[in-house]
Amino acid sequence: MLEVKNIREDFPIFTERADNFVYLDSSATTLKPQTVIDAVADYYSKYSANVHRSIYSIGEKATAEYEGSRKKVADLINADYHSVIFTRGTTESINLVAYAWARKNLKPGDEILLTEMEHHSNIIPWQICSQETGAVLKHIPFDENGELELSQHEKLFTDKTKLVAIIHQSNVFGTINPVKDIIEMAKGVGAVTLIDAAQSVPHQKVDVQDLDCDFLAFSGHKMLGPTGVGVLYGKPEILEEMPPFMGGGEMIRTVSLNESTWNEIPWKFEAGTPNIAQAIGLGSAIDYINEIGLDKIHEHEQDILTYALEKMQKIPEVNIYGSADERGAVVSFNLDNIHPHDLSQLLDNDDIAIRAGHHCAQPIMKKLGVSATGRASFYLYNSKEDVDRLCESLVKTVKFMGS
Amino acid sequence: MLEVKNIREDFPIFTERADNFVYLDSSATTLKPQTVIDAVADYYSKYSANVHRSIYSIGEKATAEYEGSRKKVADLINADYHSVIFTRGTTESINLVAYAWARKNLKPGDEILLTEMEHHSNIIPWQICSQETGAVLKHIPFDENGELELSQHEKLFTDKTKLVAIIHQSNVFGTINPVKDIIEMAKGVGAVTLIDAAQSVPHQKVDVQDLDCDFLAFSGHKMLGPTGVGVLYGKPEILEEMPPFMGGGEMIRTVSLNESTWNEIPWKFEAGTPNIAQAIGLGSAIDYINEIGLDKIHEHEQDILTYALEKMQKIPEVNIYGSADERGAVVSFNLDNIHPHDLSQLLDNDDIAIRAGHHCAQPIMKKLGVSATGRASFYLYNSKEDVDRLCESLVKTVKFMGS
Amino acid sequence: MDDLKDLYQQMILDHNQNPQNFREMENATSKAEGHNPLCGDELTLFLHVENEMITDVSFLGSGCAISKASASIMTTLIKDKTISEAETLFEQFHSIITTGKSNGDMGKLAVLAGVYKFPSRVKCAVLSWHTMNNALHGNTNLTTTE
Amino acid sequence: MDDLKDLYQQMILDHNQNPQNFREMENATSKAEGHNPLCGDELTLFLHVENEMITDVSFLGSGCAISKASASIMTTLIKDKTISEAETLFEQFHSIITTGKSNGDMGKLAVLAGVYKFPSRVKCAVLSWHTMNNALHGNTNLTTTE
Ligand SMILES: Cc1ncc(COP(=O)(O)O)c(C=O)c1O
Ligand SMILES: Cc1ncc(COP(=O)(O)O)c(C=O)c1O
Ligand code: FES
Ligand code: FES
Repeated sequence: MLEVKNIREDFPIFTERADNFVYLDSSATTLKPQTVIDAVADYYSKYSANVHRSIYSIGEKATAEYEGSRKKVADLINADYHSVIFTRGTTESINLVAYAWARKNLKPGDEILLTEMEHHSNIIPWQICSQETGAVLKHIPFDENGELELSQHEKLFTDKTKLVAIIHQSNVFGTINPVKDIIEMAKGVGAVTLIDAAQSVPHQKVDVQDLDCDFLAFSGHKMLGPTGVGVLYGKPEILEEMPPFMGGGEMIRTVSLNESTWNEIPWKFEAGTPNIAQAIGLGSAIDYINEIGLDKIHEHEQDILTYALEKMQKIPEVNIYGSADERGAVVSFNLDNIHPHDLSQLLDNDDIAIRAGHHCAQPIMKKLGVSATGRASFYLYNSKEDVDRLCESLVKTVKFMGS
Repeated sequence: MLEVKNIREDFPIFTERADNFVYLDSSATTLKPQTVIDAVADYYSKYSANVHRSIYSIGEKATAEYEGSRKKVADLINADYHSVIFTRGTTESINLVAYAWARKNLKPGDEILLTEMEHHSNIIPWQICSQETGAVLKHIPFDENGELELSQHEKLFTDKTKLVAIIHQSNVFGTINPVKDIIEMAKGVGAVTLIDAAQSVPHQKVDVQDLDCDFLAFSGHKMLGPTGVGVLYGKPEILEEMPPFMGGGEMIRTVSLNESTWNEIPWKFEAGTPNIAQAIGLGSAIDYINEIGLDKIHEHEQDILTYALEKMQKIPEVNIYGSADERGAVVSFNLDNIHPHDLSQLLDNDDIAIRAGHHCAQPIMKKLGVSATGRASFYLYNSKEDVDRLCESLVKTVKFMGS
Repeated sequence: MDDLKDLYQQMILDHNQNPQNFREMENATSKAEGHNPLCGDELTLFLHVENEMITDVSFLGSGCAISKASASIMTTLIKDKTISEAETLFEQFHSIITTGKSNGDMGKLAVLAGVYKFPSRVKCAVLSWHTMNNALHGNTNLTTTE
Repeated sequence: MDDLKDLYQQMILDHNQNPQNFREMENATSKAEGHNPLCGDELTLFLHVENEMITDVSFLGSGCAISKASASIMTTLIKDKTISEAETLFEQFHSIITTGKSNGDMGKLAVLAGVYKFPSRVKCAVLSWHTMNNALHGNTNLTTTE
């Protein structure tokens, strides 16, 4: 187990909000360590210049830090430096692929294979894309454990399958999907693959070369970094072939009134003044994570998860959704007859923050037959005491609501 | 004149970099006051939660601050709250219109009218859009003063003109274009109008109702705010009719596996976790600007500009580009036979930061017959002494380079 | 915790557990949908109006206790009232929820006064009322509390 | 300012003002384009190679003093050299620019040692050399210093 007490000292919110604040919503967005906050503030207060083409010292420093962060991201996921594109977040990363890759490469009758447990960010871009290209959406179903049902894979992966876009770790069930196998199946039929790694990169080692995926997307704010920055990884040879997404400064090589040529990758895909401070902050978050060690963080979370599942299951009114063998530290649940929004309000009164809602996964809710669930998610700053506090409050809530 | 000494105390970079740092690159990005840096840090250290649908106190606070910033933006430009969309910056704002409005509304033969003095961000999106829709690009020329040449307007504004997208203040010449007249001409032929206000909103009062434009775009980082946030204003009735741009969380009302419905405006256009800290920081920047007063800032800049033009013109080797009557505090220039990148390097040695390059306006460079220019731009923290320092260094550079 | 008890008063908890008129209505003369964009919860309201009289009212939906109780209480209050009486109730409700103050003749509505201290929950309480008000006035667009 | 004088040595300023072989070449046997993405500057290099011998070399472009001087010096050094001699020069140049150290037999190249202290200007100095190296090896894709 990590020394949570020491870790919590790195996160100023625990000083701000009194030490016993229990934050169980890291799947939505994580808390931020002081080093990340400082890295952002440093940029603004010491070298707040625009990047690229600034031939003065603070501009050169800004460029070096911004591009240095790209290197840190590349190292984290074992990617080539040129294959790392900064975006606003997972959502923009996926939309970039939907606009710049899919619209050029898909035609009527082609199939896009998703799963039934995608986040809205990996659903809507493909619905819109399907309307525009005539490509058809297919879905890998999940079973009552919240695990993908791959026995029918020969029906799902066919010649028509041109893109397989799947969530790595479910933000509802916690299920860690067998993405490596799925990528293999996709390659078997010649499909391009996109991994929504928003919930995996922050919590476990993800190696794009080992996975051999074509695209991978994640968000900075879910891994101790700033809001407003995310990453799209793409295989260089695919990125080279793609037209740009947005047009503007930075992404060009030459411009005349009626015609332009593009910059090299990855800059071809970064139009306009980038999210400089945010990318730098993400680099600092990666430093922090590396210092503690992703493996240790993962192990720590697994310990808490086991403890939480055990303890929560003992409360008779608690219903947990999802019981995959391989899973991350996310627990979705409901209390009998209590709307999760009320639950969340009552827990807040005890200084416990959980998420309540559809978790941007309405199709899962529909299949489960609920309108919303509560969700507790854990990260390196959580401890077993947090689980104890949660469980106490759950029992209290049941009593208070008289259900 | 503003009390520059007091103002500089609000900007920590002047303490960091020694008091005599001369920053003349605000057109690229501005320095940041401590209040903005604090507003961002406060979000990260006190209430770093995701917005909307978080039913616990720090989440509610984050939502209130994020939406509160939208209100501040709306008030600044005299717009309806629902017509303000947060983007990454001007570039994304313009691309949003190019994707979500133009692709649905333009057909082969339709005309998009730009000017010859646009920033790449208001060129490339329309080149790409023109390739996809078959619409044709036309350009209002500029004359030797760097002013738009509108005498031929009857040839330019025709039944075919469907969109008029123009820069409010030139980032090269400083020219403030007569956008109100141009919007009127556009309305005369039934065209939709977009104003690239990246260089105007930070420096003068811009009132979208008075202008009566359909769209207006600007960036936070050019007005004392964070990187990674910008604004697209759109008339509500037009936004209502537009399909979304990116798909993902937040922008939906209902989602099923194959079909979705959209959230109301402006959220329909904000997919995924937004740039929360950045929007909050922009709100704080607007507070700071309002406290000093946009009118006073504008007046202050004009004083410096007059002084700078006078003084720079006295250096025989200086060639200034642009001499519009109505102009902002931006001076593009070259020194005889000295490449602006060398100039910028030498000025940096005297702690003076100017920009050197094509300023994302290669078509202007081409028309001027230069590959790049130097550019000094001024903001509220600059003083006449900064101009003196610049001019001294220019003279020194001429001597050093032996030209 | 005291504020919280004001929010979740016993009568609210009761209405939440046993909501009144929580059902579909086959012969509704008007039907309207409400949506709380802050949480995503939805509500459908059914009205049967004859000769300016609300002869039946019911609702369905997926809201929290506050929204459910508020809707439930509303249905019991406006049933068998005239449109203009319902409008008066709507105004009383609005005044309570935005000021936190009720006076003697507001009856059951008073239990909603505690919501006032929770700005983010005000929308929960308001959802059914706004939807009803829109339905009464023939506005069948989606009602949102935003 | 001392570092700056190392960067802009007199010989560099001279080559900048009077660049050698700054012209187009009609009968080039190879031609290559270089681009510095950091500043947007571009350079075109022309080579005339016969029997493994560089019989003529020239360039055009819009670079800064460093890039212009570096290109100009390069042309004077590789003219009338064999390809393998030019390759040796390229290696010497590379070692100077990346270490800041030159030794006795590096001649004129030594003036470029000062660039080493300005990492962002290294690309200016390198542009022409990389473009030349690519052109020699038949690689006529755009050379970039990135
Ligand atoms: C006139 C103008 N338009 C657009 C932009 C692009 O803004 P951003 O880079 O913040 O997207 C700029 C700034 O570079 C500008 O000066
Ligand atoms: C699995 C998954 N995919 C995508 C997203 C979207 O990320 P963002 O909102 O940062 O764009 C999230 C987070 O909400 C997520 O959990
Ligand atoms: S939380 Fe959704 S209506 Fe109350
Ligand atoms: S600054 Fe462009 S080549 Fe030197």
